[in-house]
Amino acid sequence: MYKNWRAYVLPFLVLLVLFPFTYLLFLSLSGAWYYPDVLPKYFGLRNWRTILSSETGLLQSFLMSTGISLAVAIVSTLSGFFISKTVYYHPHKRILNLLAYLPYILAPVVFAACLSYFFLKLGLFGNVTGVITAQFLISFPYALIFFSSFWNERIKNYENLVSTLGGNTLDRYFKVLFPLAKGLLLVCFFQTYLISWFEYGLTSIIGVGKVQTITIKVFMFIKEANYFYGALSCCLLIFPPVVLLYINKKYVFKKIA
Amino acid sequence: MFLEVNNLNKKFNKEHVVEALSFELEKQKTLSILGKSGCGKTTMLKMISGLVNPDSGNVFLDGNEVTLLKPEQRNMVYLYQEDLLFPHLTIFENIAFGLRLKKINSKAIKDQVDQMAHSLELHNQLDKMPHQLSGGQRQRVSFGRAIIINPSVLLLDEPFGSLDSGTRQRMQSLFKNLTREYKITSLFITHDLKEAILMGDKIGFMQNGNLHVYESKQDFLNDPTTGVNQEINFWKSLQIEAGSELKNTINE
Amino acid sequence: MFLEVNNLNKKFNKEHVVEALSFELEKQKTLSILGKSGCGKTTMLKMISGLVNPDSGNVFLDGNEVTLLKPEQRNMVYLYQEDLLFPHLTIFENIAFGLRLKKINSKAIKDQVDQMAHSLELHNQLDKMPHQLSGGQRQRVSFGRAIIINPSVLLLDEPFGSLDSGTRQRMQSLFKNLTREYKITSLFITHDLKEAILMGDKIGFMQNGNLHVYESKQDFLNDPTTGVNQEINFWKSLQIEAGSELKNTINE
Amino acid sequence: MKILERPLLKNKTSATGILLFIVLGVLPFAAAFIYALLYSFGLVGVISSGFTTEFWVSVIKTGSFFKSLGYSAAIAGIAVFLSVVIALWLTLKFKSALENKFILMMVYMPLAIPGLATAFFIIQLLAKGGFLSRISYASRLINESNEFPDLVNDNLALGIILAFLTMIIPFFMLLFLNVYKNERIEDLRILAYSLGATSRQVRNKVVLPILLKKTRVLIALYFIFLLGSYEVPLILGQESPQMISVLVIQELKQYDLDKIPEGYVVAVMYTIIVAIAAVFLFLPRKREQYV
Amino acid sequence: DTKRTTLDLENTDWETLVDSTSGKTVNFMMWQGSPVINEYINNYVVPTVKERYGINLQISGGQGPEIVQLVIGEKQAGIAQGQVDMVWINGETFFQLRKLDGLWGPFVDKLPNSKYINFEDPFISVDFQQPVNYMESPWSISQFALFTDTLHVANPPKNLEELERFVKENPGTFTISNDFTGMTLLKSFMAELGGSPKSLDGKFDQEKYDRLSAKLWDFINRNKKYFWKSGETFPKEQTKMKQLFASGELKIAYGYGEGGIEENVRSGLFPNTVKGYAWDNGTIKNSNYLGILQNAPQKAAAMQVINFLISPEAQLKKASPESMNANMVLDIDRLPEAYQKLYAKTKTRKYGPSMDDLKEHVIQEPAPEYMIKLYEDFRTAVIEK
Ligand SMILES: Nc1ncnc2c1ncn2[C@@H]1O[C@H](COP(=O)(O)OP(=O)(O)OP(=O)(O)O)[C@@H](O)[C@H]1O
Ligand SMILES: Nc1ncnc2c1ncn2[C@@H]1O[C@H](COP(=O)(O)OP(=O)(O)OP(=O)(O)O)[C@@H](O)[C@H]1O
Ligand SMILES: NCCCCNCCCN
Ligand SMILES: [Mg+2]
Ligand SMILES: [Mg+2]
Repeated sequence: MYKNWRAYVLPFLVLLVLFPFTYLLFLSLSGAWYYPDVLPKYFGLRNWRTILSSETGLLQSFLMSTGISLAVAIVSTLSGFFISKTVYYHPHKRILNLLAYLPYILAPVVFAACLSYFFLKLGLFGNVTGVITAQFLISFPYALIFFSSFWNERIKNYENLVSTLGGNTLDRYFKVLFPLAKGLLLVCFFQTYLISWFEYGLTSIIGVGKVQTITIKVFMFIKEANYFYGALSCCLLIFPPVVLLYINKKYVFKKIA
Repeated sequence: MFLEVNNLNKKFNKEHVVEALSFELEKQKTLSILGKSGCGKTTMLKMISGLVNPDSGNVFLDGNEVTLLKPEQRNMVYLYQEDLLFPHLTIFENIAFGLRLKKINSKAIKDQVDQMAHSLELHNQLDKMPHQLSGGQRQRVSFGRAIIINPSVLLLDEPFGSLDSGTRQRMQSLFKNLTREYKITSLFITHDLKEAILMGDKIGFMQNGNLHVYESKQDFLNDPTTGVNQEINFWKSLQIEAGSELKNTINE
Repeated sequence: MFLEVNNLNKKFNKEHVVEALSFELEKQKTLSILGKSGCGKTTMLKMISGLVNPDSGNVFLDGNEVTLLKPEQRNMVYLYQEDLLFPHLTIFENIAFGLRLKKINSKAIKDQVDQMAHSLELHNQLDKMPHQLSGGQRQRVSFGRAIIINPSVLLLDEPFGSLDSGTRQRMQSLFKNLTREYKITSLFITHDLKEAILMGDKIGFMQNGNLHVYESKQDFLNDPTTGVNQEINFWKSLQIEAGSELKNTINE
Repeated sequence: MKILERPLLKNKTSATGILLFIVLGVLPFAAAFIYALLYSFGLVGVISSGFTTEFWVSVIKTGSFFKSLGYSAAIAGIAVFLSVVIALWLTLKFKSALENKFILMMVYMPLAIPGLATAFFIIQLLAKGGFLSRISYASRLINESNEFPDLVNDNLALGIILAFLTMIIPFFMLLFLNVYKNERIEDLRILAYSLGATSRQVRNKVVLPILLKKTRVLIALYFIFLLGSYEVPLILGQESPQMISVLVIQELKQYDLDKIPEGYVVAVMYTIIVAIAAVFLFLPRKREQYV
Repeated sequence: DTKRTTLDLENTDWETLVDSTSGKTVNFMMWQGSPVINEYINNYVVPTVKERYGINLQISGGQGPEIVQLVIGEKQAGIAQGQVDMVWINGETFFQLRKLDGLWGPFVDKLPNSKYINFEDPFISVDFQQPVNYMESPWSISQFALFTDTLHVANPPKNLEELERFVKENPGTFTISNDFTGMTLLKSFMAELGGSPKSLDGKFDQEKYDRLSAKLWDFINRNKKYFWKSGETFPKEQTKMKQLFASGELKIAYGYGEGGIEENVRSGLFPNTVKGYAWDNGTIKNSNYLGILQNAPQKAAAMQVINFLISPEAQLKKASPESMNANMVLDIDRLPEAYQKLYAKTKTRKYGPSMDDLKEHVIQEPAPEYMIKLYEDFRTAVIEK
């Protein structure tokens, strides 16, 4: 009985996870779906054709977004990892930890509104560098805190062990710390990648709508009335990370379970 | 003197764990160290190897002060009391770790590790991951990983605590041979009197954060506080209890 | 018989670690177990306590089969070979852990833990967190935490391996007293011959996945393979070597 | 830890690390905060006319800020609480299943859906004209769309909470899985069993405390993150009370330019209150050094 | 570089002005939420200005509030060379940008194609009761309208009385979006309560506002329990309202661009039984405009682009119901004959009303203060009540 119950829950949960993806894809292929019809009157590629022809430069946007997100994810994951080490081994880590939370207190959109003055002054407005910097500013604290739980006595012992066996700093990182933190590094990389990939409010302010990431390009449609286009936009946003995940699945999952 | 320790001090919060600790050790000698649990032995070794920073005092190696050097610059290996194996590496890679750091070629590493594994009686276990080993096996891996790199100073924190007496004896002679062959100077913490006597060229006894090194083994044997006499008495009484039958066995 | 083990078997991959292992133990007795490192002692204890499933065989406790019961249903406590302390609890709470489970009132718990801490010589360490203790201290916490709940069966895996001989002796007598007082039946794995002899009502020797329990201590002492004779010889030779001076000390 | 190992060396790396931390993590925030503060008192801004407290007075008088803060805190609190509970339950119940790559992939997948898309999807699914309503209609559970229950833009913020749950449960599951492994919880669990703990006690005294203590920082982080979230309540929320970011942005983007500083007043007040709360939440007491 | 880009419009003729615009990049900030608009811009305007004038037209996404934020930010930071050259705005933003002194001009009279525009027309030359004064160039003109699905609602309400009856009979199917669009509807309601389409004309009149708004809030509060979600909340944006209409929750909705339903029916969002209709007392008609920002780095090139956008060719293309479906802002009678013929041949709308259909029911955009007050009071007198 107990076993049976569990046997049903898991497939149900899997379906629950897959449902939104399927539904959004389905919706993006639909048209003329009026209440109370359970199925649409039109099903086909019309919406996709319309958007792909009106949105020229989608491919460039896609490549640029990928570049921006990779840069943000790599830089913030690595700097978060290294800097969190000094922060969480520091004698005053209680205060530092508190400070690390501050950037979260302002929501990214509000943060951007308050920061735009400085970005303008620094010439970081309306260009890719500025967008990467701004996105880094919100993903870096995330990464920093993300790794706080990693640093502890045992990790310190492992590190010391490498030193006493004659390993230098590089050895400590590459032979022990990175392998031990691999699972966390990957999750953090993925999360910061997504923070960047999905970032809209901040990017639109700092990028002035000129840095047309894929998110900037398609977010408008999600907010518009036409939910078929909205669903299509969701697909454009969601599926690249899913594919990324799928491609890396072997690599990502080996260390996490 | 090859290793000189001068007036080391360490407090944890208000607890004075190591206090005005000084001693010297000649090159290629082994100093066995005994002492009550919690008396500061591990802390002392960690300070000498650079893993814990002393509040005051100095450490000299071969005439050079090393007190503030990084652990990896001291050419000393500290062997942790708990078997701290790298959980992400196989037994082979754990033992090979220090050699890999030196960028020795793979073939040579394989040979050395295989040979070491034989001596450690671990040749069947090389492909396992650390959590698949028994306690004593893990301890031997840990020992092998440290000694395979022939450090000039080896600091051992109860390296054979989890071994049965047979294996322990074989490990002891392995240690003896290797230190002789590679001219290793070592500090050897143990709780086993016999081991202390067998391994050490000198014997030290740690108490209240302080280390007393006996002039000679004889001095140590003569000191009534060390527990040697109880030990001798125990085995003697056993011999008497066991009677003639046992005596015969022993004298065979 | 209180504890009966019948024909236990366990393989890891292709390695037959425990093979056709059977033995019996009377209530309130302690069985000391010796054996080479990696011979399967820990695996055996884990099977008896339910932490590892045997491939085949049975375990009976007080006449009832417990082979398939979950660990928590067996009323046996297994004391890990490595000191596994709860990292989120202070030393006090680590020792108190089992008592808290029983919903004993706080005052009573405090008294018991304080008393135990005294016996363990840890009364100054109660507020520390596990990583702040020395190896031997951690081991004692682990021991105290197990024995404070007076389990009907206690399975100890080298409980005193990291203790100096003095502390070890005091812990041994603490163990003796408590098992007597609370009528505890126990299996006691050790690598120390002396400890095996002192602690065990019976002595077992494990080899090739199999446990041989000697009929009497005498049988054990008479067995040339156990290493007892070497031990006696060592201390005897020491006595001879040390000469008359030492002899006097010993006979004092 | 009071112990500073190898001070000379540590101080150099440590100093660089801390400096970077201040420059990247603290300075931008401080700059943004001071800017907002000056703005709220009319000291900067294109239409500023010198120091005034009128915006502060006006915001405090209308009181919508406090309502909004309470409302946001309640929603974020409920969402985080439920997510932690559900994620813990799923992680512990399906621990062995989660070692399966496919199942693990299923945990990762929801992370690939941004908040806005989640909100969009939930509207499509749960609105009175949504998919479920259509199914209910087809199966004659309801006779017109209006009979379908109020699940989005509703009084109880059900839609918002649901969106939050789907967004953060998977994340928490991954987090718990990692900590479970890193902290040797499996061994400790067995140990507790052998000390006589029941399953329930093992869960409540060992597994949960360790998992939660190790992750409480991140849990608190997600609380703050939800507290300040924007897109989801923008789409799934109601007009009054609104979640705090929605309120701030509404004020900042409002038509009446003379009132824009009120948005900064709200932002500043919010920041101060949450910062004070954070001090109490995150400044761990000395004794709890196991973090 | 802090050099302010200025153009001496007075003393330069058009040819000299646009002589050096080739190779320049013009940044155009506009709302990008509609595929037909994007199609028109990306696949027609951008390539055409590139081909004809050598101008790189870069589109960046953003509408009113974003533009205002940008101007505020750049002003504060003293940025002389701004990020954006030209913007697409309506009265609301025009009002804000004028207040910020963010628009550059007057320039419209310099554009050769401005000769086709009838600046006598108050719906073109007056924006929010403010004279445009050539500070922004009209781009399209449109009127507000309501729409419904005629399949379900045969006789939609056309005045407040009928609306009251309608919501009681169809509870939950009508709402007011808490944005520019909703407030515009409220202005129409207020004009009706004032007795005529012209009742809100002229400068802002506080007394009039107080009197009419009291009536308005009374009407809404009296009936809001029959609104969507029992009037406990209102959609934040008009797009949200349209979604609700599309999914069948609402039976009546409304918007600029004569309701803006043509594209929605064509794309399959609305059924083809949806029709736009006029409100008895009239709805607001206004134009939307293209402006050049004060600190635009490429003012001359921006003028060139705007001149193209108001060319008969571009306007005609934009007017097609299959394209942007936006009314020409040009005066047909002033067009060259060829274009007049072409115009006569353009397809008519199938679903939305034409502006002609609505011309009996026209209200001019009232003074901006009405909007400010309505926003604030709708929140305090209705939403938070
Ligand atoms: N999980 C496992 N997977 C594979 N092999 C294992 C595993 N656990 C134990 N072994 C192997 O089983 C054998 C017996 O292990 P066990 O831990 O029982 O030894 P032991 O007698 O307790 O040794 P020691 O005295 O060193 O603790 C060893 O060779 C060990 O490598
Ligand atoms: N990080 C720490 N914080 C506080 N106290 C500590 C810390 N590390 C060690 N101690 C204390 O210092 C004392 C000495 O510890 P140390 O580990 O050096 O002992 P030891 O001689 O190695 O003991 P054992 O033989 O049991 O391993 C102990 O009382 C221990 O509790
Ligand atoms: N302020 C940044 C907070 C980041 C939180 N990440 C959530 C990701 C959910 N998919
Ligand atoms: Mg120690
Ligand atoms: Mg063992």
